[in-house]
Amino acid sequence: MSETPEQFTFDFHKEKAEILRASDDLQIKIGDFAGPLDLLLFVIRQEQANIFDIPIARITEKYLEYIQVMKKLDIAVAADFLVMAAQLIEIKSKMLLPRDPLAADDEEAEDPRQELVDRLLEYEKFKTAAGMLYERSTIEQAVFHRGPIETDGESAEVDATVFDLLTVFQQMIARRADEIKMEIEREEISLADMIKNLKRRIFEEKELSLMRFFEEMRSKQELVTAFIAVLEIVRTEAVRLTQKQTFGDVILRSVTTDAH
Amino acid sequence: MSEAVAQQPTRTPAELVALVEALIFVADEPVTSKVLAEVLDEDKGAIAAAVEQLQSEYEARDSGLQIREIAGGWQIATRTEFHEEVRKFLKTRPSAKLSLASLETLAVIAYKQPVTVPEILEIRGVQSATSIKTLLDKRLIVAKGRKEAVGRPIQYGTSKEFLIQFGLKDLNDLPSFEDFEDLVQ
Amino acid sequence: MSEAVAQQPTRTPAELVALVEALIFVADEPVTSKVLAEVLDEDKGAIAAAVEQLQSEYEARDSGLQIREIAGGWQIATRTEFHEEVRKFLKTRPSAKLSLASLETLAVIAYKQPVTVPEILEIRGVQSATSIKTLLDKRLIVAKGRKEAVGRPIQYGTSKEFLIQFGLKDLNDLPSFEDFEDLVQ
Repeated sequence: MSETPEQFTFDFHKEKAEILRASDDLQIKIGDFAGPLDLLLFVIRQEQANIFDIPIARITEKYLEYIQVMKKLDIAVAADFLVMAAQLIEIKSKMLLPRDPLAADDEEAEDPRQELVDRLLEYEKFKTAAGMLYERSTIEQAVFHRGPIETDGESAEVDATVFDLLTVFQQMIARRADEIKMEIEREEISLADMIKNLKRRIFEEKELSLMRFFEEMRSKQELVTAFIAVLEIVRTEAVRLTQKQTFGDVILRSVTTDAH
Repeated sequence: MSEAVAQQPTRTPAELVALVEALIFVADEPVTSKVLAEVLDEDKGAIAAAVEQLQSEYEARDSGLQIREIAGGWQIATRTEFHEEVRKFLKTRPSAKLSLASLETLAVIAYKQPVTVPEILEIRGVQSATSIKTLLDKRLIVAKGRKEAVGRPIQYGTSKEFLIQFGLKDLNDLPSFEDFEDLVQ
Repeated sequence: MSEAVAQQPTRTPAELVALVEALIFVADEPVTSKVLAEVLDEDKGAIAAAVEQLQSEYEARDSGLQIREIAGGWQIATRTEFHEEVRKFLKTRPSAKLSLASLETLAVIAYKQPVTVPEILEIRGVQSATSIKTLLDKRLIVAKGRKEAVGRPIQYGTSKEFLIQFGLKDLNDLPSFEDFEDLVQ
């Protein structure tokens, strides 16, 4: 830690430790950690353990403790965190196994922790790189540019990526699917159904206000269907149209019932 | 308004000039001395002196830029003598954003090619004539023969230019829905 | 491209410096020496000299602005020291920072590019779909073809926007990955 290269001094774990120290209880959420390796590194630091000689039993216990706290706060602990917990337990149990006495003396038995340590070391480098990016973006946010001026649109080059293309295409397909679904829903009332419906209403209610009937229509398409239905029913059935005053409401009245 | 003398920052005159320059630069319209004085918590006399200093510096070093007084405020602008070069330069600027309509049309053509205008209409639900013209002008799409259907409509597809601009080796490189399935949950 | 010696404009070096300044100023993103050379019909050497001259002039006079090399081009920007005053003036707050997860994913992509989603998972030990989506939305990363492997997964790399937003000349401007080894205690 002595020779920290110039500017990349940002340390997420230190920050986190300070935040934790500031608050009394363990208000930790899964979102506070970028992943299981992040949490594991954090635990190792908190316990001031040597990464090259991890006291696996203690660290596993602490890791599980954190997972428990998270479980209480978050509805579901992400699967990746649980996978890591399982791996830790596996390593722990491997380490409890007695050394194979048949193994050659000179050949030091493979440390069950080795793979995990390698992963942690590799991961920590990326984590440091993330800290560097964080610092860089902070510096960049302190730099300002001249506001945009009008550009002319004749140039050939295009400011878009294939991802934009796909996104737009997806949104378009989704939008069209919605529209088509709505159209289908609307068209569900066919002329035949409309006539049947209208007939039932007239025979049930004896008198039907056309204005009210038309007002019930939910779309232009339905309204047209309704209108045709009225024309059709007047033409084929014993139904009478009456109007009390010019431009007033028109009442549909069944005449067949009267005749019987 | 800014009588808070206690808070008066200790700046050298040179620092104030530099600050004034930075603020005039980032502003999207001419900045008045009054605004500068308030933001920097200086009095208007100091601001006026700084702007004057800045102006004469720009003059003295024959800068390509000038500090202009416009509509009662200060602004950085290119020197008028350079208008020809500036205009020529602006014409070469890329970064022309495609409108959403054009981007949509291009997406349909890219994923459904070869495709006719009525087919594009069918998918987008709106007329796409203007967008198709834009895309043809930008050489992102090309006509690819006619469809053996009523009216024998022209079919469109993407061009080689399209591949170049979108950094694709060939059309198989286009991302598919499956590629992003996990991402778009 | 600009071999038209007959048309070579007769400019003094100082005029060229001024012109370069004007063009960098009007550009809304970093301008390459190549573009400047073409527009001004000068050779790249002359442009490079002019930019260098300009840069040292800005330094020398303690300007509030700076000439920076970003994403392979030149750009005028305010000096970082003034960020507080500038922000106060523009009434802006720092824009939303990337989450820790997104920063990590971006770091993996920056140093391992081109890299696929499973490879990122391998390093980070956690699903990165949401982060990748965020980074794509912010245009910090782009799809870079497919890997010739089972399922031909999409590979990701950083974009020009990444260079701009992180103030990098080019990818070589990133600290080398080995440098981070010293930090791991």
